[in-house]
Amino acid sequence: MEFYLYVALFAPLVGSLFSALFTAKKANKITGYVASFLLFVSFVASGILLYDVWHGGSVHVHLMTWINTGGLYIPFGFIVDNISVTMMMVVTTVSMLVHIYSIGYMDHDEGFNRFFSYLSAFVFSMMILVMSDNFAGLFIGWEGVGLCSWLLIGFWYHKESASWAANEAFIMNRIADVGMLIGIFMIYYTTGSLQYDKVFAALPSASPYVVTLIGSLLFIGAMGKSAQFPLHTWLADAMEGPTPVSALIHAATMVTAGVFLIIRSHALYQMIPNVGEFIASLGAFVAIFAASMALVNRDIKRIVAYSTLSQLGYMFVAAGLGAYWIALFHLVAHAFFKSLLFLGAGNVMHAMDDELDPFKMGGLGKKMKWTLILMVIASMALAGLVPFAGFFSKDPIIEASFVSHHYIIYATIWITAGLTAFYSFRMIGLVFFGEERYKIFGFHPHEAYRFMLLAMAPLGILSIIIGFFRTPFYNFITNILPSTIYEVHPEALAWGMNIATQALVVLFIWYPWQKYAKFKGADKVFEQHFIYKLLFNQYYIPNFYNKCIVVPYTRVSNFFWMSIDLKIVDATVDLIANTLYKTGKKTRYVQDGNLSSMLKWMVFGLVFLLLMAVAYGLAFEYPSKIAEILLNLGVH
Amino acid sequence: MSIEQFKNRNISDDYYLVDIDDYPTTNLGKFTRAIKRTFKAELLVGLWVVMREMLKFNIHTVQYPKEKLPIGPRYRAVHEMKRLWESGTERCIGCGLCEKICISDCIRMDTKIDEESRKEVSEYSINLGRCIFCGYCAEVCPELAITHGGRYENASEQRAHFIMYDDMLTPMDMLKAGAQKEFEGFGAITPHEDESVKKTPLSY
Amino acid sequence: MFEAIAFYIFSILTIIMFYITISTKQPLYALTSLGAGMILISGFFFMLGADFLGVVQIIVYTGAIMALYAFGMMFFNTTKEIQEPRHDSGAVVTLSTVAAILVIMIFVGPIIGDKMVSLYPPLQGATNTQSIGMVLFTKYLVPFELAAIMLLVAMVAGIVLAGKKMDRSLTLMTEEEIAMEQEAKNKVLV
Amino acid sequence: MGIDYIIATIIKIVIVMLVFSALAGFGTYFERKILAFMQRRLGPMSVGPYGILQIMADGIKLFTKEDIIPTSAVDKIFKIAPIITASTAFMAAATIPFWPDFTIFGYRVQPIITDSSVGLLYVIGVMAIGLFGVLLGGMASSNKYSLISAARSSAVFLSYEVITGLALLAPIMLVGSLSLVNFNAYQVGGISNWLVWKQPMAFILFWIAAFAETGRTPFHLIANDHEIIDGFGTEYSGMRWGLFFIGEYANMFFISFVIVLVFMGGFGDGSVLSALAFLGKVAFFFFFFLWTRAAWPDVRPDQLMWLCWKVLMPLAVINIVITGFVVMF
Amino acid sequence: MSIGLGHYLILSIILFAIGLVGVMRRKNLLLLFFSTEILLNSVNIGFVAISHFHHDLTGQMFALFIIAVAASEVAVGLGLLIVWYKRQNNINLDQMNSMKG
Repeated sequence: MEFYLYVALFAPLVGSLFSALFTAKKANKITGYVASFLLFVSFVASGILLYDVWHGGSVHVHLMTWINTGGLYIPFGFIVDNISVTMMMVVTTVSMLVHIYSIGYMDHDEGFNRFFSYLSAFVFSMMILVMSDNFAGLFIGWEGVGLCSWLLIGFWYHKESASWAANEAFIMNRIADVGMLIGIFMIYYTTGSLQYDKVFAALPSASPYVVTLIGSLLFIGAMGKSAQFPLHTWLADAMEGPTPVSALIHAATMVTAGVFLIIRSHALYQMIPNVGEFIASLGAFVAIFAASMALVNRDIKRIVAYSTLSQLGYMFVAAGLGAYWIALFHLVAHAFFKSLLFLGAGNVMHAMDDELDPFKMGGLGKKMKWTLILMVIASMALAGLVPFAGFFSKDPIIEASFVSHHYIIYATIWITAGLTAFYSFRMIGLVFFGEERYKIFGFHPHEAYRFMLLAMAPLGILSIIIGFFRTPFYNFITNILPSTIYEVHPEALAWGMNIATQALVVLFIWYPWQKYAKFKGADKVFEQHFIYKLLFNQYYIPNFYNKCIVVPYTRVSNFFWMSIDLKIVDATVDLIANTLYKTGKKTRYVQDGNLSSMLKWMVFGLVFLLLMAVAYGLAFEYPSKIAEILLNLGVH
Repeated sequence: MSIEQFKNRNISDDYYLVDIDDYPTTNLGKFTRAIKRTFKAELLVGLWVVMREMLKFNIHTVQYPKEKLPIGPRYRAVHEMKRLWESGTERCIGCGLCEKICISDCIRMDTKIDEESRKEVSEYSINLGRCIFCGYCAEVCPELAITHGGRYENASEQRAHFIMYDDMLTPMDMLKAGAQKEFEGFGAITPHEDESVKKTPLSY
Repeated sequence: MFEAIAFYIFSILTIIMFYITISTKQPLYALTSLGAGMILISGFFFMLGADFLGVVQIIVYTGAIMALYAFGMMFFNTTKEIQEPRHDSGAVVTLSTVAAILVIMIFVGPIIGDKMVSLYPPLQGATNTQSIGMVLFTKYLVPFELAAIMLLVAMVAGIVLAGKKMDRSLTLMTEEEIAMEQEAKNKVLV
Repeated sequence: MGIDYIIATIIKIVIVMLVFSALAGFGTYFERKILAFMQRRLGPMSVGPYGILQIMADGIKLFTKEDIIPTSAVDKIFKIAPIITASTAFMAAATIPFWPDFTIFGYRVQPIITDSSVGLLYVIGVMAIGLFGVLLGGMASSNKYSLISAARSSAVFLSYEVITGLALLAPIMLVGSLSLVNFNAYQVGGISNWLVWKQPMAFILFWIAAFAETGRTPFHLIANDHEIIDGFGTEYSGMRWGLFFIGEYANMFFISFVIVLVFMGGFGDGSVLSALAFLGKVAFFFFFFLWTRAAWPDVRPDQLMWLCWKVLMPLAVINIVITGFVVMF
Repeated sequence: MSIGLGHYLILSIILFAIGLVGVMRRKNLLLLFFSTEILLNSVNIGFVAISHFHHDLTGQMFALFIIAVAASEVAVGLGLLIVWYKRQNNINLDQMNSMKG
């Protein structure tokens, strides 16, 4: 099994390095094929590992020692257990399909080879993140995916907005990573190890305050990576990257790393239910907050991005309430239908020459039948309609919040479920139905390549059927995770709640259908409304950040630069340099630049050194005699 | 007669064109050429040709001092100074045209008036070390006094020997024996030339 | 007896040759006398039973190194006598002699003190070449490989240094000269 | 190391010097004759029967000719250079066995001056020093043609020394010794034991390199008459020029001996017949030097370098690698 | 009269001193290189003599590596010398003072 582990881990790295060889060359389809094939290899290996773990196996390997100093011992260790194999399957499946899709999507791009190099490198980092058996390895993967995310968001670096967005994402993540790093340091300080098993075995004996602090710090890291409030702004801006990147990184895999971290450290968070409640509250807030922003947005990718934020909020609700397996299940299901949604959006963008405003589209359904079908499937899964994945994964979260008596959270996320349906079908309606507004703007939409659709098809199928695997998944995953079942009693109430939710969802599907599928023109009155403006400007949070953080920080930096750095630090350094310089000026006549005289000096030095060598040799040989002579000379 | 024949005058049945390949430009072309040449063993062909000639021993050397090749009648080598048939006096009248025309400046002559108050050549020399045997002197000579002979073995131990007038002058005994060679044709010596020369008054 | 004769003849000749090398004004004399000295030194090696080293001395020093020097000298005006200001000083000679004696002292020290252990004695019944091969390819394999790499690097360096464009230096050229050169290059490209 | 050994060695040295000096003279005669026959000529015929005394005539001429030294030449080096060429050529003969061991007047005579353990390497090394004669002669002449010739010679000799060494490495690996006597012993026992069958590539490479090392016709660019007059010999006259000539011909003879000893079985088991066959083989290789001069054109210096570094050296290295594998397994 | 280690070492001293004098007195770079070759050779004699008289091959090994070092030195040094000559048209040591303080 070790072999399959290494194959699953290193196949993407090989693909990345192979593509990296051709980055300076012209776009070459072969890099895409090779990278995709290696991802397929990784996928197969993960599948074999899944089969093994399903039958009760578990792989824990120790590749080599990384750091071994004093009491610190960090190996490159990898573990494949129920959690990580689930993540591996998600990562390899989605990334394989996205790779295949990208061959078509990035077809005409100059940086084709570079793209695949980055993408495969990302998958490698993600695999390290999920497979590591210690916090240090997790942090490597964490930073690795951050780096790849930066590279990929700024993939079209000549666009200023793209490089700005990349930097924003990077810096936001670094802010959170500081928290996470301090958390890791504290773990080491408290327990003396970074291995998961040892840490979780040692933590119960630690002081509860420290554990709370560690949990909070780690959650700060998770907040950054999963773009929770207030560090959420980067995710919407990250949509500057190519769409497959958004599908893979900013919907399916990387942003769920925060959730993964919470689930991975569930033993820690079980000890601190207060922090869990905070996480759940924040998750619920982010869910409705992001969903509300998605309601009015005029950019299909941003709509999907906000929806991702909202769904991540759901996951945090589940994780915070202790329903880790539900969080993980929603993570899996969400990965499939959200990446499908993004890829569909990618098809639309392709068809519309990178136009993103849904108000300029309309009626695309006639031209893009298959995209329409897949998008509708994904949207239904997202909205949580009955047979689709979302129903089986999202409704348990709502139920769990009800059962654990957090009624405010319950109400919030119940309403959010309705909003989810609203914005999804608002987008579907605007893009695929109604008048063919794109003709005014002179676009000529066309369906995407057949194999791009074929790459999306498995995601569509998974979005439909994954929900039915909830029970086996429950049996599988609760080997490790706490096996709490959240069921509403009595049964009639449960049925009633389900029907109410479904009714809400159907209502909020019907309303935008009515309003936007026959969309004629913008509703001026509606758009002048205060709430619309508030939502459209993302609650003015970017502006707020700009005014309250960026500007004062710049001022403080300026002050430090002008007064402290220049006047104190530099002056000191200059003083030292000037002293040396003046000394050198006086003594430099020794070095007259004449090689011949230098050679003489060299020989002189050689003679001196040889004399010293002989003298020391004699001194070591006859120490007593020397001492005697010195004694006679009166030296003691 | 068409113009084509003149244009194609290089090509006759005796000529054949060598099939020369273009010089290869690509590395592969150079490589294949090298391989072809190696396996066609072109080097060995050359070796075989010379070896064959050695074994045939078909020697064409003429061992010159011992054997000599016959010389064509129109061969023009070292100058000869002719005499008149009847009296045996030198034909040269000292007109100086040969000295004038000589392009390599190798003829030098000096004249004086003799006791018969006739012009007489007192000194005449041709520096054969300089002479390029262009033949202008013979062509310009009005008396056919200087001509080119067939003697080509002109080696000597000293350069002074290359200007000896007496060697070129037809010896009297040869003249007596009638061995002085005359060239026939336009402007050739007529009978009784001797008399007409003697009768010609030279002092004006 | 013969060995003593050979030794003295060879030593005197070697010293004379090397003295000519360091004192002559004519580079060609220096080259020739140095080459002759090298060959004479190979004679010492033969006398000391280091046959292989003797041949290597001939092939490498005389065959390759001196030939390279000669090749390099063709770039310079060889037959011209070189002018060197001579401020002759006893200090130079004293310093050299002291240095030489010290170096040899450090060599000889362990020998006199009988502290030298024979690590790799020559193999019994093997020729010098065989013994050297045995030691070279077992105990000294890594230094041998390193020497090989060093030679390769030196060769590449030599080729690059003596290459075509190494005599122009962008740091010594003025901005205008660089610009002019750039322009000329562009013209060629167009 | 008795006095008799010293005397025997001195006698051997004298004999080798005399024989090969004479042979160098005869070499010129043979060359003229053979070239003449190949070109349907007769060659020297006048001096003596069939021109055999031409050697004497040439010798007398060279010895009596005025020894001119140009004023701008570096005179000492100019005078030494031909001596270097001639003497190194004869020095190279020190480790070559010219004949199997035989007994004369009750003495067992080894017709080799010294059987060194580094014999082959010594021959190659000392022949390489022969370059210095050409080099110094060319540089000291203060003549541009001579200088070009010196530059060419150092380039060619340095390059082809590499080929010679690499080509001989494979046979040395098989034999396991550098002594030419051991080479001969390795090949005793008939034609099938000759190294040329085991090392055909090394044989061809060494043969080609031998042409370059002696500066003979396909690679005659060191003194290419139609380009650079007589190269290093342009300013020389008289016996100094003659010494260059003797050196060249002695080198040809010795390298023919080496080829035969290394690749073509040498003198085999030491019987008189095989010893005569040995001389016959040597004669053939010497003849081949003359033969190519009649048949082949000269190559350009750049072609020569191309051949050396891009064709022969890779082949030699491949040959060594293959031989190494064969010896190892 | 037999020749011992002392003889060879004295020879080595003399040659080393000659080489050092050359290094210090020579102004022509090419001849400076020659002097360094003398230094290397004198040390080689010492190594081989010690190796011979003490029955240890290490000395010969060192001599061998010194020869290798000398060969590399020539390749690089001569390359530099040629570049310098091309640029400055002389190889005089006294004119190489662009690095003076």
